[in-house]
Amino acid sequence: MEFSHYAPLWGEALLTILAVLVVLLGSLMKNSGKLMGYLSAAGLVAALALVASNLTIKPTLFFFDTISVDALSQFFKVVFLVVSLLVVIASMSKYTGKGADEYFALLLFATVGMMVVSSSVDIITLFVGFELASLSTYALAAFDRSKKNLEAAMKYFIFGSVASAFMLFGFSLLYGMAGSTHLVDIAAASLANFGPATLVALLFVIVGFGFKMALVPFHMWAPDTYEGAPPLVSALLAAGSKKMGFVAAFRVILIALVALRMEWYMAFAILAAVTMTLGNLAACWQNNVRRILAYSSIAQAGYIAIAFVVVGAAYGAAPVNVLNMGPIRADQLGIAGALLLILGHALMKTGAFIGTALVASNVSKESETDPDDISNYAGLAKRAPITAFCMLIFMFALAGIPPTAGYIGKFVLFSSAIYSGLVWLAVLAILNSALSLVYYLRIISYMYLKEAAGPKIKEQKGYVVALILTLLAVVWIGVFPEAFINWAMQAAAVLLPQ
Amino acid sequence: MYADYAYLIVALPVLAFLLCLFVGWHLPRGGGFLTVLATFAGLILSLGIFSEIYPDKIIHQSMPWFANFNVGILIDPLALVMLLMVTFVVTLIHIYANGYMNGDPGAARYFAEAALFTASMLGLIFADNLLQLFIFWELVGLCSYLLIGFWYRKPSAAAAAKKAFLTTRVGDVLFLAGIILLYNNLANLNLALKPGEYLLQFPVIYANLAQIAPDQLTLIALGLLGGAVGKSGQFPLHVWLPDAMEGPTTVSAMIHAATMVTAGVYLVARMFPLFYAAPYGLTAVIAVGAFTALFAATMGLTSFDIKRVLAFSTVSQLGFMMAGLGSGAAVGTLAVGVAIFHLIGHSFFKALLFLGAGSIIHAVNTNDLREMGGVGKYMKWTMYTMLIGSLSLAGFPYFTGFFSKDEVILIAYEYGALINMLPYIFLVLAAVLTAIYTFRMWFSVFTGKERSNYAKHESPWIMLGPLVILAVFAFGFGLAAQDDFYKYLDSNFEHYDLDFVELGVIGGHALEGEHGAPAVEGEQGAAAAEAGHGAAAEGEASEGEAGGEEGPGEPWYIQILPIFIALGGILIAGLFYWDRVKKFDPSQVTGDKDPIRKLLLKGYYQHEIMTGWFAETVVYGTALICNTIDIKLVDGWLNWLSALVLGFAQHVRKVQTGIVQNYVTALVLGVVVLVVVITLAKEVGLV
Amino acid sequence: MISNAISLLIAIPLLGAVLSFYAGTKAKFVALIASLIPLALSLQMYLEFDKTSKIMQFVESYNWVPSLGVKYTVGIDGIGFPLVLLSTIVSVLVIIYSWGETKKPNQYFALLLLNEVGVLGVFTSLDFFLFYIFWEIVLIPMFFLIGSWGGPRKDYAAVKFFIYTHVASLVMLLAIFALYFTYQMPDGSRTFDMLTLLAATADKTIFPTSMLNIIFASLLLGFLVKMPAFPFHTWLPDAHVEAPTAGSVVLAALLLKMGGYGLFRVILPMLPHVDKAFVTIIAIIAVISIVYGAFMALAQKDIKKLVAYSSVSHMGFVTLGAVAFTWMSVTGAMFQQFSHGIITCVLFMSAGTIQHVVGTRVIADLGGLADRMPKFAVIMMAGFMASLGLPGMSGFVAEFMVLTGSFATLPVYTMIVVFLSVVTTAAYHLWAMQKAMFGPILKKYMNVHEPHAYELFSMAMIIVLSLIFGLQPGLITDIMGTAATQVMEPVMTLTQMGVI
Amino acid sequence: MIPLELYILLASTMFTIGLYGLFTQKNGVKLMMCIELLLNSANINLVAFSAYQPNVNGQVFALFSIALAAAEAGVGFAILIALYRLYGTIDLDNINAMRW
Repeated sequence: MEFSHYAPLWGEALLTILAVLVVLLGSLMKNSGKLMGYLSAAGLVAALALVASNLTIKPTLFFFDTISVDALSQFFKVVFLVVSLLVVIASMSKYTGKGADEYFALLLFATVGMMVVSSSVDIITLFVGFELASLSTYALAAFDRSKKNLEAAMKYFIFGSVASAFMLFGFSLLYGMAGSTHLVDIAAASLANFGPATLVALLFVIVGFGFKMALVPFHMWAPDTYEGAPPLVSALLAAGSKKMGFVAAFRVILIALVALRMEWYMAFAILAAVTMTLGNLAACWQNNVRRILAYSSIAQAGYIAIAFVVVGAAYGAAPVNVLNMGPIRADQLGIAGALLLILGHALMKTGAFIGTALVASNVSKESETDPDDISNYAGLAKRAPITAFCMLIFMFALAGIPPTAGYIGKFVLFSSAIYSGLVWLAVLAILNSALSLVYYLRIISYMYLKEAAGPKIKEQKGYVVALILTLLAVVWIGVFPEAFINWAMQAAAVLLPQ
Repeated sequence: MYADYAYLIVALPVLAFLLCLFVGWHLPRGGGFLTVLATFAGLILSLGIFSEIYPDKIIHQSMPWFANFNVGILIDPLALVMLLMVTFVVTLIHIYANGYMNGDPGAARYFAEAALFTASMLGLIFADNLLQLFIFWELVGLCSYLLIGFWYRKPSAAAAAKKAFLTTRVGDVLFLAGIILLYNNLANLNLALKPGEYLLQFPVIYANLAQIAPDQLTLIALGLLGGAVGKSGQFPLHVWLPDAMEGPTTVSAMIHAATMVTAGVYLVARMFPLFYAAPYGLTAVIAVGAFTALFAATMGLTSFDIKRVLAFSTVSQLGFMMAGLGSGAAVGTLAVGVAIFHLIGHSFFKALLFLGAGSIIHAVNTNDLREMGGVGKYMKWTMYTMLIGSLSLAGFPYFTGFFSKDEVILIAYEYGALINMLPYIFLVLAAVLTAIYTFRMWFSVFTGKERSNYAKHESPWIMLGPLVILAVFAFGFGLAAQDDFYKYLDSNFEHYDLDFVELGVIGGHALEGEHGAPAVEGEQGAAAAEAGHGAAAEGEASEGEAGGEEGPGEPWYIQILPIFIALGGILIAGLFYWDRVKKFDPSQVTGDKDPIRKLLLKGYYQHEIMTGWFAETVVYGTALICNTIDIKLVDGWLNWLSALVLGFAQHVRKVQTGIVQNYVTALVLGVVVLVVVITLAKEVGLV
Repeated sequence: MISNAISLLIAIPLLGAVLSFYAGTKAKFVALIASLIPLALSLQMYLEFDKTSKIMQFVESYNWVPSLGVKYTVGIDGIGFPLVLLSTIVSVLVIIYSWGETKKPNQYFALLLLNEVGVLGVFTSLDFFLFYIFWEIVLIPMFFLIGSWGGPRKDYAAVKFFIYTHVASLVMLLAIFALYFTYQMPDGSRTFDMLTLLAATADKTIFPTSMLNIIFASLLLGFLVKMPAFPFHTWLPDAHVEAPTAGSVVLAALLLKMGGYGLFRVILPMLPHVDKAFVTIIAIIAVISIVYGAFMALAQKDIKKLVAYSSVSHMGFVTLGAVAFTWMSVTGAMFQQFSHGIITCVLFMSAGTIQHVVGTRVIADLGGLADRMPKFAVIMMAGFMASLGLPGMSGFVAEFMVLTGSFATLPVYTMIVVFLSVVTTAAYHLWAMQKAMFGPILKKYMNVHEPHAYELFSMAMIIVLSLIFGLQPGLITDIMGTAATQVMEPVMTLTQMGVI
Repeated sequence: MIPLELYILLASTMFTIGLYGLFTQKNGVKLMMCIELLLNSANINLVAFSAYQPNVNGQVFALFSIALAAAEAGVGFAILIALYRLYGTIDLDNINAMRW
């Protein structure tokens, strides 16, 4: 009984054990890379199954009410697990030899960390999970030990630890104010006695999460790291740990700091606007595809951040009959939109980065130039048709061309923005997504309209499988969004007082 | 029973067109015989119809087309005589063409286009509604374009074709505007149309003219007149007609003398009630006509290209016809009869002259009068047939032209007597010049000694035959047909439900003229005058004062004046150009320095004005300006915007210095900024 | 009566696209079949189509995303059906015309078919969500057609085309949002159903004029850019000049029609309820497009650019006729859509043929080609004549109806058009003809030969069509006439029609 | 006992010093030290607060964060060492291959 009581957490448990196991086995047997890959893949699938088994579970608390398993956490866990799974599948054709065990172990640890964050309702657990994920990804970012890797890792590390220091300081203030580390208590306290310290706390917390979400100006590390880290790790960072930032922010800011609604409403209005604009602008001139993708994901973070503004604007507003789902609340809709976009963006970005990984892994051999340089993508359609096609779809999806996951997410999110009176933000966002076409089309026209820059590329199995899975997911969500919308709505409900 | 097959009159030439176009290449002489047969069948049919409906029936068939328009056949006296004339003349010309175009590689194309032209001209004539008329009108224009540009390898030909199309197009625009106006005016009346009736049908138009506001009527009339001016080469849209001589001579004969150019006149005649009802409608017509008659004649004097001389003469004669119609303001429907009579007579002798010219050019291989001379020695038949044509054109007594043209002058006098003398004076002068330039041409071609050595032979019979036949008509038609013709055409508008008195009141004709004679009275007067002229015709022998007493319309000297005009003109021409009696040399009378001569030689600088200034400077200049605007402004602001954004982006990305400490600084700065903004916002009470 | 005719209509080319993509060199046969079936289908539909009824026909409606009120609803009436017919016809002819394509033929034909899918979807979908999806999908194949088969500045042209039109459609999307969020069905739910929303715009209590004006303007922008109308036309010449012939043909014949379709389907029902100033504005835009387009064409050196601007001018008639809002003008405008769709094909095909037979499109460098390719010259001449509105061809009927109808409500504008555009139009057509085709044949072109039979064939077919519809416009104007009367009336929703 | 304000003051000072160091220092190791300062200032906060609170969550939290800080330092130094191997320096101003 006691054991089955923790059933909702078996997923994390499984992965933790698996991670440790992987390290041990790796140290015991040599060149077990393949096996490790399969092991972790299997583990992730199993965890996914476990999580999926109770997707829309009633919120249940564990470990002295520090861990809560609810629709929201499950949603994010699915996202994280899917991303990691895709990355692992792709990695199986890259990390086969020595050191693979560490790679997969770190990856699994990172995943566990994210999962913990996604379901922690206590700042301690949240911080621990956060750091677990961060630390393992610091290591991963440097994994190939190339110059670029290390520079990327270094920047990521310094910036990251500063950010987490800020976060920690913020947490300490929160604790001092509330005398408790439970989010609900903090919420109550902040409602009761609210002083300048809380504002500082809020901003410091925002810094901490903003660093993960890569919101301007806390984004500085992102372009360099995404460009420099091993491509598959970039995928994990952009698609996984970034989203971890969002879930943490949702929990802490929307639940614990609801008292400062007006403040973070202001803050995120600015952050969102600046982030999406600056991200898109900076992306226009990049020549490194991964850097382009990095900036694009910064811009996407800007879009997603609109959700906070929506909630701030429409918090607790009377439910109204927007959309076709009976009476619902704009703030709930906003979060749901954000979740959809998070899901979609996670998939699209993973796919895109896996694509770059494939290209880089082949190009780097013959050309000593930057393997991710856009010139290497010339004529990719001929050299690697499958990759090129998937990239094409991902690009259009990122640009929000229907019918893709990107379109649906933006649609719901912007709808909520318009509906809660933030028309200016919606318009800005739409103009931005028009601007974003500049660089997406640039990549596309390199892949499809330019002459081939080299011989045919051998598309390894792992990459291809991962790509195609992602592609199917992206299109599926775009064409049959119904179920996902409802799911997102349920997940969103968790964050809001019923 | 012929009436049921009326549509074949158009259908057969169309068939011929298709056959020539697709299989003509394999047929002897490009399948010219097909075209001839088709047209000839048309002639037979028209004769049959004539026998059926003469003197007092009309044919009207109609079927719905699209929206609220219809296609239909309306054969009333006006249409019928035109049908007969066109089928007859064009048949002859096609026969002639079989000889003339023999051996030309493009013969098939020629006959295809000729057949299409025939079809559209006939369709234009018996259209029962204005839209259909306009459609065939445009097709006629197309054929003219194709035929003028027949020798498309010649740049001049291609250019002339384009010029013709565009110039007439200007007229067509006005025509179209007129139609649109008319349609909308009729539509606003909310007429209760019986089934089978459509707004643009002529009977419907006639019947409802009286209900349309006069000023609208005038606008419509001017629009239609514009079309007529374009098609009939009236001033100022006549510029294309002389250039149109780039086409084969048969084309010139068929299109630019006998038939197509008369379409404008036909249009005005067809819409005569409207012009009559429209205040100043007929005034405009007669003004244009009279002026053009004189204006073109002056240019005919100086041209050295035989075909151009004839072309200018055509323009001038069309002016006569217009003036005749315009005189309707004074003489009512009689004007239609007179004008159409001149039209038909003219088509005979002008076709004759052109074909003659063609046969000369065929032999001599030049258009230039200065290189001819003495041709008569070798081309007897051509010479005499053309003599008949010239006499007729000059209005020598008892020739067709004498009756037709002078009748026009007489009713112009009627008009003058009632309203304004100016047109009459213009026409008289024009008539003198006509006689002069005609015989200038005739003398300098046939008499004297060769001024260059050219092939000396007569043309084949297939070409001479038509000449002879036409010559017969050019001589006899007037004498034979005149009186019945007037009666028949006078009856034309009796078939429709319209009342000229009422229209005259709208048109204000009742008020014009010193003795306030209403239009009807003008009509009687004209009839009387016409009778009087009949007297004058034989009064030729028994001096004209007899006519003077009989015709209350005009005094005897007016009636006999035309005779002296003709004789005098011929005499003057002889004095200058007939070597036997040659007394003066034109170059002595007016040296090349003479500005007037220069002006005439240059054709009043129309080319410079129309093409050089208007088309190339104004229109093309506007286009270029638009182009600049488009590039610099309409597209420019876009490029400017994108440049701006991307330029800004260039600066934005420089923020990323790559040095981690700066990143941290940025982070902290961000926090500071947020603090400041939020606190400020709270101060201002924004949140 | 075929069931799910429209879905088939859309699905078959889609399938064909996929197949021909994998068919390699056999692609053209696949494509031809995949485009012939829809043609046959649409002809069958033409026979079954009830020309007199004002209700939507062949309607299919399925729930798609209930939570957003999105339905898969397709159906056609007199507004959409002629364009469906046009699309199927043109697609077949284009595929025949590009029979000799050798560069990546499989992708080429696949993209052409995708285009067909897109436009068919736009012309048939009755749900704004669906409509917008198809509206966007169309951009993609065209982008690739321009981008990878295009001329020297293809990248610039492709990107410009994509972004320019995409921005416009985003503005349109915002307007659609506004409609969607403002209107609630009686049961409180939201819907994307076009007809319902349009019918609702008549209700002042739901859509106050001030708000409706903004929505209207945004929608209008979306459509005018697509048309394209002055001053939003500058993407068109670039796109056309760089696009491959087939691309230009599809672009001019089908894509531009999407804008016009929008006018009839969306703009006109709202027109009576918005600020009257809009009528003037649109009329002015229309007139400028017509006249300005004609003058621009006159100024062009490149024959293809000339044709492109002629499209701007001709599409102006659609705008004019639509905004004049009389029965005849609207019918004429619809017919102008159809007729221009047909005629412009032959113009662009001629330009393309000259391009790859002679090697240049610069009018000044051409001359006397008729001497070497008489057949082609005849067809091209016929096409140009049709385009300059020669009676007997479809163009004349359309423009005559537009002008005659428009005069009743917009006399001044109509007359400006008549006086400034008719002659100019004739002028640039004839000028181009004369320069390119007539005069003495230039030395360098002595060895020029007639184009391929399939090119001549597809052009000739178009001439024939233009003649058929010019001589017997009733074939299609009957349908349009019904649609026009219906446009004059308040919108009927599908339920009011009783079709669902 | 010492009033809470002083602890907070101390913590804030440490935090600020750390930040200042981050802005000014080039050397990687020094940066690490500054980061440690930041973290520890937060720890001081936590402990101080918890002393004024009925519960000891704060001290627990502090312990956790110290542990994590250690781990972090480990990772960080690993990275720096690797950097030094490749670049021959840990002067971070020169390590900006990726920028703009």
